[in-house]
Amino acid sequence: MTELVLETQDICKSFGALRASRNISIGLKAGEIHAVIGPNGAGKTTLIGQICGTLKPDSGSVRLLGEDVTQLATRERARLGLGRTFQISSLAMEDTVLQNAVLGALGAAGNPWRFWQDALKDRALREKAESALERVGLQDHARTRTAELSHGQRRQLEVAVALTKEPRAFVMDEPMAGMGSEGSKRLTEFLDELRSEAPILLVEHDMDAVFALADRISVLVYGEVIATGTVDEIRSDAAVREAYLGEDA
Amino acid sequence: MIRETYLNTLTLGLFVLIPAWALMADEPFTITLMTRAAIFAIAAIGLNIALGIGGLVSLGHAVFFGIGGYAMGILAYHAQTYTPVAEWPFLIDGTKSMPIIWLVAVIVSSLAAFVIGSLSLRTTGVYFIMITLAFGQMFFFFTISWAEYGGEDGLSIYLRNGFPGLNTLAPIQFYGLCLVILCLVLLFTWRLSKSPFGLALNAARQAPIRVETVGLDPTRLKLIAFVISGAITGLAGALFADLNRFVSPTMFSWQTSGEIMIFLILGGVGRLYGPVIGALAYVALEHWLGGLSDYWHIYLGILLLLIVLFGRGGLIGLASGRKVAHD
Amino acid sequence: MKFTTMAATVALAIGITGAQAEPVKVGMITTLSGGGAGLGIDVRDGFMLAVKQAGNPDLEVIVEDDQRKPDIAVQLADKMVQSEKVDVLTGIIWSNLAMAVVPSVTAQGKFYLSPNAGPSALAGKGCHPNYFNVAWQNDNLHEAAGAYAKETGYKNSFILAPNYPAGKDALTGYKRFYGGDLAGEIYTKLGQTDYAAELAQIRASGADSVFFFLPGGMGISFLKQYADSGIDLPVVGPAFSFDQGILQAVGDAALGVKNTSQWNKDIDNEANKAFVEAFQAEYGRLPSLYASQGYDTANLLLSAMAKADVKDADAFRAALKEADFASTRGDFKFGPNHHPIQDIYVREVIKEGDVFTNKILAAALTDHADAYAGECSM
Amino acid sequence: MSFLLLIEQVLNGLQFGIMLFLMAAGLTLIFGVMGLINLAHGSLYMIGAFCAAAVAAATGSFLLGLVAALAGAAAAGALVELVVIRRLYDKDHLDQVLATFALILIFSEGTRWVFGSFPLFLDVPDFLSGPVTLPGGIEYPLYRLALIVVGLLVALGLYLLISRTRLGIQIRAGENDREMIAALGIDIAKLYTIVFALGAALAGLAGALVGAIQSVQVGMGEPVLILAFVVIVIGGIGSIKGALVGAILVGLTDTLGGIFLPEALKLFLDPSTATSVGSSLASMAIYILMAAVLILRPAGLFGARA
Repeated sequence: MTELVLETQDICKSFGALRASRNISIGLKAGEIHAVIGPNGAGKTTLIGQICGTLKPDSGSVRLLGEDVTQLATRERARLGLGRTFQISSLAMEDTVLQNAVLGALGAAGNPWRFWQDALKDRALREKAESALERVGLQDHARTRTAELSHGQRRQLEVAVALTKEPRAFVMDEPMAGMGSEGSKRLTEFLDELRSEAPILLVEHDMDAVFALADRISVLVYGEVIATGTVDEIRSDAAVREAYLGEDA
Repeated sequence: MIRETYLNTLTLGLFVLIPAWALMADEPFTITLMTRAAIFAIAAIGLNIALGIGGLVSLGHAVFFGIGGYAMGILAYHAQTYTPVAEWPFLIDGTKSMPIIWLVAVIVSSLAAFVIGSLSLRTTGVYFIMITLAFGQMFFFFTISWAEYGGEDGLSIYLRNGFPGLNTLAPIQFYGLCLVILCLVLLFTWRLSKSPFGLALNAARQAPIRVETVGLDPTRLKLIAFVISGAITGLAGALFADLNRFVSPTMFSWQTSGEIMIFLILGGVGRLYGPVIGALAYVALEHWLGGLSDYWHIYLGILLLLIVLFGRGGLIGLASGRKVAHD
Repeated sequence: MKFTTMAATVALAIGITGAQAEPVKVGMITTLSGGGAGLGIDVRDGFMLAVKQAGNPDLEVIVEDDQRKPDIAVQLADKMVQSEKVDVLTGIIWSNLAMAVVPSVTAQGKFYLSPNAGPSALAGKGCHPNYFNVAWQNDNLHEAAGAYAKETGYKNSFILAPNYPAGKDALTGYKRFYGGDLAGEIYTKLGQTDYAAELAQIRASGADSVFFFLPGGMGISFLKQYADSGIDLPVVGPAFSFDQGILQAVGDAALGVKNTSQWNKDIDNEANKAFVEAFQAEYGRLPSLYASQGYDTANLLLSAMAKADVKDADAFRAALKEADFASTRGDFKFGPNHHPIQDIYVREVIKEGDVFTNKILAAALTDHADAYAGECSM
Repeated sequence: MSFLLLIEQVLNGLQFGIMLFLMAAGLTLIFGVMGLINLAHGSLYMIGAFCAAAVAAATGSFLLGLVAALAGAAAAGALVELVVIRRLYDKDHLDQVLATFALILIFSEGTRWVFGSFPLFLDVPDFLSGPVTLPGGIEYPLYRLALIVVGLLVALGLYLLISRTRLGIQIRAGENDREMIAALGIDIAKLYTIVFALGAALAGLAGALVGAIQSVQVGMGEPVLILAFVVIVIGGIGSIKGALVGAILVGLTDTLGGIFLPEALKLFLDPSTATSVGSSLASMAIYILMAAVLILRPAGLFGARA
């Protein structure tokens, strides 16, 4: 069995009576895109929270590159190589696109304790930021204020910021949401290439994108993984069809 | 509408032209007023780093202003009475030298800001406002009953402290000193706002989770901002004490915190020159309105209300017609 | 107003026959807004009444509001000295403001006449030839209260004051002349408004008398709550909680309380009668002790102006030192540290018609000087 | 220190705390429903006291004075809400702090302009004056007992208002979910004005009740305001229950701290130093309490949102 880059082992999380995660064990192998799908309220956001460190599981553990990171804070997991994009854009809206990208590069460099030199004139930071912007196709918008970007462009910027860190694994929370079909298509192509660089745990509603991209799919319903498998396996799984795709078996 | 850059240049120009005129017209009091404005500006620039860039609404910055003031008061008091500040663990003498006093003011207020910041940053929002206010009240009541240094009466220093090569008793020379410090602080803040630290802090205000996700600690960024902010406001406190040749617990009062905040908001939060314009405007208002009526606080209150309700972005925002500071 | 015309005539006569009239510019820094404005307004009104009566065209007065903030007071003092180029400053009500302003203005060669505050530092080691106190040294009224307590035969006083320098001076002053035992000694919070806890301690202490120094609103609160607590011990305090401005707010709770003051409206001398009458006619209210201090300050200044030119500092200082004016307090002279030597009386709060006021019972201390004069060398 | 004295001091702390509750309840209600920090709450306290003093002086009736305090403060509150406050709901805390700070300046100097610079007279009514003897032989002022009773009745009334009435449902809805109010078809603007006036009336009532045993003067509101903020922050902003617990905690800490700290320090220090240091510590005690609570529980004791 290949070494898993990112995995959860038996994690559980409850909010009062609500069991948002029930013994979830999923893994992300090198070079793959592993999609997590499920209806609204299935516990996808809670799962991501636990993987990225904003929530602590009640039990079970999270491992990144073979290391137990369950007790680590978000930023420590980020430093170990976890890149994340958000469902709702959480960029510095008043800042320019380039500034947001430089922030990502700064996080990768790990030393924000410089108070005098201009961050945007630091060659290393700038090159890293600009190449990330170029990869997502935002190089012409570097000086635009983030608040003025379109919804889809903000998604691209989210990905660019994550790229600056050259992460070992990505967690992407609905990167396609709000994108036009053209944008979705471009992003799909981009993610397709990206997987060779680092595997992607993709939470996504856009089924076309999921079926086009995913090597494996896990289906989450009521906090539980009811099935994991290849696209074809999931398509033909009776339980999934019933619980999620809404078709009578 | 005026371009913000022109407005800033104009403001700095006023800080040179008004005292120059006052010197020629033999109006030394105008120079004193301008010194006051320059010092308030420094204090508010300090707050601007925490509040404007870091988003930390501190209603306790009077603590640092007061610590700076008492650093000057205590050191100069011991120098004036020829008694040591401390004999144990080693002998510390008082001093009348401004550079040493400033250094002490900056170090002590940074330490205080570090302690207060570490504790207060566990909270957010209104709770943060209130816990900083609580620390201010603690210092206020402590100094009121600190009998060694005059308690509520405060400490009078008969002669202004010295700076090598200058006659600080001459209003214009002391003013020059304050203006140079103001410019240095402005330069530092400008660099800071563009630096990697400033970039990260700015992002930590707008989207802390984003900063966390790129692998940085927003709380630590804010803490360091709070320390730098406290140090600058502390330096202003030391200068203010030297301007008045007097310190008292009033410097620690919550109204002082409120006033520092007013300078900032009057001018424009988060803008480099906001605190400078705000402090100048406040001192001018205080001077002119105070001359018009005993009840001038009413007019000041109404003016502040109008600015909050209709003039987001403070005076700079009004003049330049732009709401957002950054570009 | 018979007296007004008379005084004006006198002043005019002096103006003609006296020393050559060099104009005198006076800067008054006092509290006219915010809490405590009542005291400043009284000082100002008393002062201006005397100025008006004198009708001396060579006297110019500039009045500014310090808002009871030391830094504003210092700023105004700078303005008076630097821009207005005044010769004499006066008006400050509060000790902490006086400490902020007086040393620096006297060091710059200006005269300062204090119409109210008298911190011990300025009476002892920090005394200055150009500083004259026309009211009292801060301890004086408390000392008189101590003397009165001793004379009345109190053996076990409970004493309290706010926890700040003037409060500590007050208790020290009382103890200096009292000599009996203390049932308790409490420092309360500055600005405290609820004294339930202190009253419970007083009740439980077995004291035979209570001395308190709680200026302004603190005293009003204390007296009202004391009256309501049912504690039936005699109370004594300095005049500050019983002056004309405050008494009406205290009401019945103050009736019969003994307090010490260097002035009262019934002190029997011509100057005082004329002052009380003129003040009421001018402002439509009874004068307070602060008003009398302001009035005396102005008259002291006018008397010195009649004798010497203010530009001749030594002569003017000597003229001030003579204190050759008709004080509302009767006999008034300066000690070696330029602080008053005067009688201090015990007064009792009474009701005249609908108005609460004081009447003099007896002198508590006669020709009393302060305890710090010995430390002053000038 | 005898046991009886201790009981009496606890009563004093309780009474102080309950008066603070009247202030804090309004503050916390306004924050809970509208999300507004109102620094001018102390001014409404002052307005209540001045209305009561003016009306009591004119009519000779303390009760009419109380009615005037309630009405005057509520009217002033409603007016301020309509003219100024409602423009602040959408703004951030910083703007709210500044605008209501400006209101303090306007109210304080305005009151001084109308009533002059001297304190006003307001006394305990005859039927409540003097002490009563409690079981155990404690002599305690009747008026202070009445304050405790009135305060507890107000607390009970607030509880009933919020749990049993239509207005209460709307208030709770406002605290939990702003969108729900609109969905319920409630006139939000009117609800806000009513809540603000209610908070103002409570502050005015406190001002009048306390004014009878303290000094009715300009600036009387600010020290109480700060204490009320300490109370609601300790209790958890937005929580009425928190305000009650916080108020009593602050009242007891302040009262008992002032007595026991100097006594305790006398064990280590000479008496006059102990008195002086002890009273310094006592005046800092509630702020230390507040900082400690916030450090341990950053959203206060009963705070829902951080």
